[in-house]
Amino acid sequence: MILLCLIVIPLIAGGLAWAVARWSVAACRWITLLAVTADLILALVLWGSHSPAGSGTWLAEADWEWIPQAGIRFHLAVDGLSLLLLMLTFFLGVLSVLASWREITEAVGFFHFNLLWILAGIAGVFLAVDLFLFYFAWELMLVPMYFLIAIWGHENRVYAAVKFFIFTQLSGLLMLVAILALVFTHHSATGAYSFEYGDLLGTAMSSVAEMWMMLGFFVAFAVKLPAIVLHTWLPDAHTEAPTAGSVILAGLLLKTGAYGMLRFVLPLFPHASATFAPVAMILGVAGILYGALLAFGQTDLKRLVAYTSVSHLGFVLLGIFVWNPLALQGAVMTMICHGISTGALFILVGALQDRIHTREMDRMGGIWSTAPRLSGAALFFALASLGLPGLGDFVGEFLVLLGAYQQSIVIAALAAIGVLFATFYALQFVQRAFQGPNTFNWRIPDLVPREGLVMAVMIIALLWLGLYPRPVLNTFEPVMTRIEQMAPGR
Amino acid sequence: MFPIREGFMISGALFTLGVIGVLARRNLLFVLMSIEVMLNAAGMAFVVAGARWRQPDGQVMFLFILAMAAAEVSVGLALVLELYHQFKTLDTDAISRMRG
Amino acid sequence: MTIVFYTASAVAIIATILMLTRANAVHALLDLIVSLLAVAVIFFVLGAPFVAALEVIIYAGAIMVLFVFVVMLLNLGEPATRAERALLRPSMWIVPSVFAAILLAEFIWLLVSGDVPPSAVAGIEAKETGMALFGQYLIGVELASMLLLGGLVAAYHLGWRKVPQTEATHVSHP
Amino acid sequence: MLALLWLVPAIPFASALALAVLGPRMRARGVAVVGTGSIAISAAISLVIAGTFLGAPPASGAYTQTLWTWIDVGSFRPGIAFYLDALSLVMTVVVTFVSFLIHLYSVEFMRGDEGYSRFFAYMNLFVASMVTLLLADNLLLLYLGWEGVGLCSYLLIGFWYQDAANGLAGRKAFIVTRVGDTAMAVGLFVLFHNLGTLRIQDLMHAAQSQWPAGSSYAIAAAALLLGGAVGKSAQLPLQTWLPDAMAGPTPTSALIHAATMVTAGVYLIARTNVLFTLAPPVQFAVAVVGAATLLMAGFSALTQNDIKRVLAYSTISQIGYMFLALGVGAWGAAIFHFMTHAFFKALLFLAAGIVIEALHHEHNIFRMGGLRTELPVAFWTFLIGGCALAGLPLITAGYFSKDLILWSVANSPAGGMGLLAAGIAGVVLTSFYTFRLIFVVFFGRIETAVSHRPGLAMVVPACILAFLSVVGGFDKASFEALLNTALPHFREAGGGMSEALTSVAAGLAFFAGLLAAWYAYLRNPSLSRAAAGNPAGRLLHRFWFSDWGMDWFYDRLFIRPVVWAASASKADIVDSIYDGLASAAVLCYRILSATETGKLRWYAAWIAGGSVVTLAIVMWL
Repeated sequence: MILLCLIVIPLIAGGLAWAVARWSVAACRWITLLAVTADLILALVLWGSHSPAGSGTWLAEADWEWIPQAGIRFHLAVDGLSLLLLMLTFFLGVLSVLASWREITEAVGFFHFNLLWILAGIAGVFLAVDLFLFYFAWELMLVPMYFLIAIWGHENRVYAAVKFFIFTQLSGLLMLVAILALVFTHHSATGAYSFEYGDLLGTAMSSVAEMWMMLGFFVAFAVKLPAIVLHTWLPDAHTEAPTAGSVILAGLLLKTGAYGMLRFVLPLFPHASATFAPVAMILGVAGILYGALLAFGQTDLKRLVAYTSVSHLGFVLLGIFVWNPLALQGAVMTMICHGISTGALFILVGALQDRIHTREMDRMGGIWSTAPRLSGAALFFALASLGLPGLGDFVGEFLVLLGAYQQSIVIAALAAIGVLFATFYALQFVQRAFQGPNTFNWRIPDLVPREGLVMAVMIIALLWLGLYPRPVLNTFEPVMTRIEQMAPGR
Repeated sequence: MFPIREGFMISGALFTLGVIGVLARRNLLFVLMSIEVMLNAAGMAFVVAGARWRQPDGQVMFLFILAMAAAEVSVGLALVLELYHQFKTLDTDAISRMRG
Repeated sequence: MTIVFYTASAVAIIATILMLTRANAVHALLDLIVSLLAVAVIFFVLGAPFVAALEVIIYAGAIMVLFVFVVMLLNLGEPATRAERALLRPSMWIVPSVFAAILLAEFIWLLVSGDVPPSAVAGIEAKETGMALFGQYLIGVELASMLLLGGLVAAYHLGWRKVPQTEATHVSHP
Repeated sequence: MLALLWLVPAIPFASALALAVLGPRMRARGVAVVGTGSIAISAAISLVIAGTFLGAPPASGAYTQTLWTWIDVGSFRPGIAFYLDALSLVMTVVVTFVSFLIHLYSVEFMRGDEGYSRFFAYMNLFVASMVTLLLADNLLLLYLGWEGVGLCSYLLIGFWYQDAANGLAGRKAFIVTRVGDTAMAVGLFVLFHNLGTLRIQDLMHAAQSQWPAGSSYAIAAAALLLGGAVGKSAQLPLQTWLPDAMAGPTPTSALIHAATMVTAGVYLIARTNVLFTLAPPVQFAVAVVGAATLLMAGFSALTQNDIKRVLAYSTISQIGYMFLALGVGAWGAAIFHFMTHAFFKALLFLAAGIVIEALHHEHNIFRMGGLRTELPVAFWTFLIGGCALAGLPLITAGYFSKDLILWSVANSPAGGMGLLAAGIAGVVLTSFYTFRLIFVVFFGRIETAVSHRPGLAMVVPACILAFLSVVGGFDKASFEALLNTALPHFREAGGGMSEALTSVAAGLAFFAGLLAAWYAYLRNPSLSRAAAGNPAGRLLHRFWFSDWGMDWFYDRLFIRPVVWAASASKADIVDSIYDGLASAAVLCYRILSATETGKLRWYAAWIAGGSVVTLAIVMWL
């Protein structure tokens, strides 16, 4: 029952917030904040109550009939992996609402409606175990995000929003075709229609069909997790989105791609994934290096942070397809820590943009003297993104590299060089934006207590994940070992 | 015996002449007349087929073609008058306002 | 009987060709009427007297008269024919006749390749066609009537607007 | 008492956090008390622990304290655990003690600077990371400390961020050391993949048992670790960052770029000595790197005119000596030299700080002069430090440690005559540039007037360090005995030069350098200007001044291409694929719309053509 509330609360609150906005904007913001915090508490309760040994495959389930003829069930279930990503969802949700407290002035109600419906969509994606419901949530996630970027974005927001929509929608259709193909092969094998993840797991199919279906799924998730060639929507969408939008985009939407690969691509099509793994690994490493190089070349702050996401999620892609326990857990760890560190960076850049109304690094410089706390936080999160040991990102990246080394030395070495490139863009970001002489003699107010609280929470989270990640690692360890067992030849 | 094969030949020839007329002539009236010829040729083919299998269907079909031709001509000519009044010419190439 | 058939078809083809090459609209119309009458004769030869009659009454009679009526209304006169003759350059016949040649070749090839067995003996009386019309094809007839109604309304509508304007601006063409 | 071990890194870490968060609101005095106090407590604890450790050494000669398991994924279970044995004890005591003195010094040196609390926060964070590095039980925790010190050196070099050059120098230091760290990380992967653990002691036993001497794995792992050490300790290929690191405040240079951080590489090699003994070619490479670096840095130091850059190059060359000692297997000698070097190099930097502060931030030595009478304290401490650095026989600690190294090089099976010659030439060079520095700065005419005298907080640490620079070297034997409990003994190859012979050689080299400097700079100062006059001299001077052109070479080879590639690909090339798709769609639209000519006959012709083609298809099928 608790799972249903996780989705229903944001949906209802969205409607409520929109309705209330006409009378008082503050009430609308508080409703959204309360709704997302309630969800966060629910997720934490779930996390607290689950037995560490992980009895069955699922920690909690909610299952109803939906369309019996087609074997579609409204089946929500959560295991270690999706529980953590849910918590990340609502954690970043709360922070993005707090971050855009003053930023959004016009059509506040509709903004919060969209925000909550995206969170509901993302929660749906992480909870859905029925492929049809998964696809439904997948599409539900897109539309409000499109509105978020198109209405409250910056200069050429419509271009970015349309580009984002086309990319994700098109790849989503590929996935739909793959889902249907899978269901029909299952039907021809067993005679019953079923969209159940459990039933579809073992379907026997010819290797060619398996490869095509796997590619259908893989492309949809590769667009979302920006793999190297399919990533070009990301910088535009991130640059034009409002702060809350880019936090959710970077922090959560990218994770749905990675989650999809872990949940659907590897288990459903083990043999095809195994043969496809070398290509995916090369894509991952190329993504790391290419993303880092481009981030180093950018002058627009948000584009720089966007390309760092391409680089970090190259690690995740690499980790997923290396397919041994170290790399898998490293990939999930990177996902979570990247969500926090990049989310924080976006909040900071948003705050900076509110104060100096530009994102061009050439017009910044010496902001440390006027806003030391903001610059200090930016330095901290830049260090987190370059993988400083003692912070969360390092643990994830090191595990991925360690796992990748066992697969192939060359790829691990290249990825390690990727980490070195990360230093270039992180220090470039800090140097050109915050240090150096205050040429444009900015006099800007430092972080207000609200933003200070947001930053403090994230700093503590990253330090905790960096120095004591065991509780988090133990949560998704059973899931990862199960996925790892599914690899052919294990 | 009825000359079936020749009948078809004739209707084919007439139809082809109609096509030439439509393509060649620039005057709208001549185009309409050529279309009439083509319709008539088609009707004839139906009647010849009817004659071949001794079925009335051919003639019924011819009748329908007649009805259609009548309706078509009435509307066509009304439009021709309207066009002429508008453009003062019947040259189809001159009247090409509907450009893409 | 076959001689009549061949002469009638020859007349039809020649009349049509003449119609095509005419510059003067009225002359072309008259050639067309001749061609239609020739086709009526062919129908008669083919043992379909009812259809032949219809052809003469409706097609040659009604439709062509409408044509003549409209041509008169347009009141083209000598300059129009002169302009028309100017357009009749031989070069414009090439492309259409190429198409037509291919089309004709296809027809002939189809006809020659197909083995058309000899036809039935007697023609088809009007009674038989009438019974078919109101038996099997009843819906067809109703639809035809609606089509004609459509044509009527359209013609009336298009025609109606024009009358007041032409009164005001009608100037006899030179 | 050993259980308090975890406090040594924890206290500075806690005070760093406190200063970072509450610092700006605290008064300067409060910041000084917290900043220096935390290091004092940590130094005191480490001394107490040293006392108990020496008094009643634990059975296995080492004490391990595990706080919690950091990560456990499958067989990979590194813990946050500290390992204390003679080696890490010596280094921790030296590091914490020297840090305490330097913190005391910087209380006064940094007074009035607007980032006062930020400075102490970074310095405390540095000490915490350095101690974590030294006490780390497994290589991953060592890597954490390793990157932490790299970070603090970046933050402190770029401390005065208003001047963009400092920021760039900080960035250069961080990136060059990170190049080394990446190599070290790959080394960690090799070790974990082949030996299944990262705990140093288990690693060493596993390597000993599983890998034969000279096995390719050992060579790969040792070479990669050497890469990391070279990066951090500014040795030959990656030493260009240290001279630029002098952009940071002088206490930072004293602490980080003289005494502690730069010797992290030495500690790493000493700690993983088993790997290096298993890979003789790499060990020899360490020696060669050490020798080459000490010579190169020595020559470059001759030509510098900034007081801190001279000391920076001398640091590089002294660490070259330590690498030389490690290369020939004299682990104890290297650590001994580390200790003495920490004392006298920190002293030299502090004295230089006094001089710079006195001449209101004047760095160029040729604009200083005659400070012998003006700043007697600075002069005497600088002199003692200089003599220790150059190796004044029988009195200064530097002499004993350098003599031990030279003796080990002479008598070790791996040490060739070439290495010994390099060592002795190094001694000559060291004393030459040290006394050049002393004569130019403290003798001759007064160039710039002294603005203000150093306070007590700056003088006391300098004097203590001066005392240690002298006393530090006396009890060599017991120091050797202590280190041998943790490090393997030095295997002497017979027939080498005797102890006395090398010490005489070292003494002679010292005096040769002294005389040369005296002759060139005091006897007739015109000589140095003449040398710089003729073209060959000027070319050589420029070549050495720019650190043998390494900076220029790296800039061309690495920095330019990467920057060019980044700016060239600023507009995403991959994006042009999708733009291409979009423009193709527009092109198709434009072509199709052209077909709508509006001419009736054009359409009729297409219809006729279409029907002909369909008929043909029907016929053909």
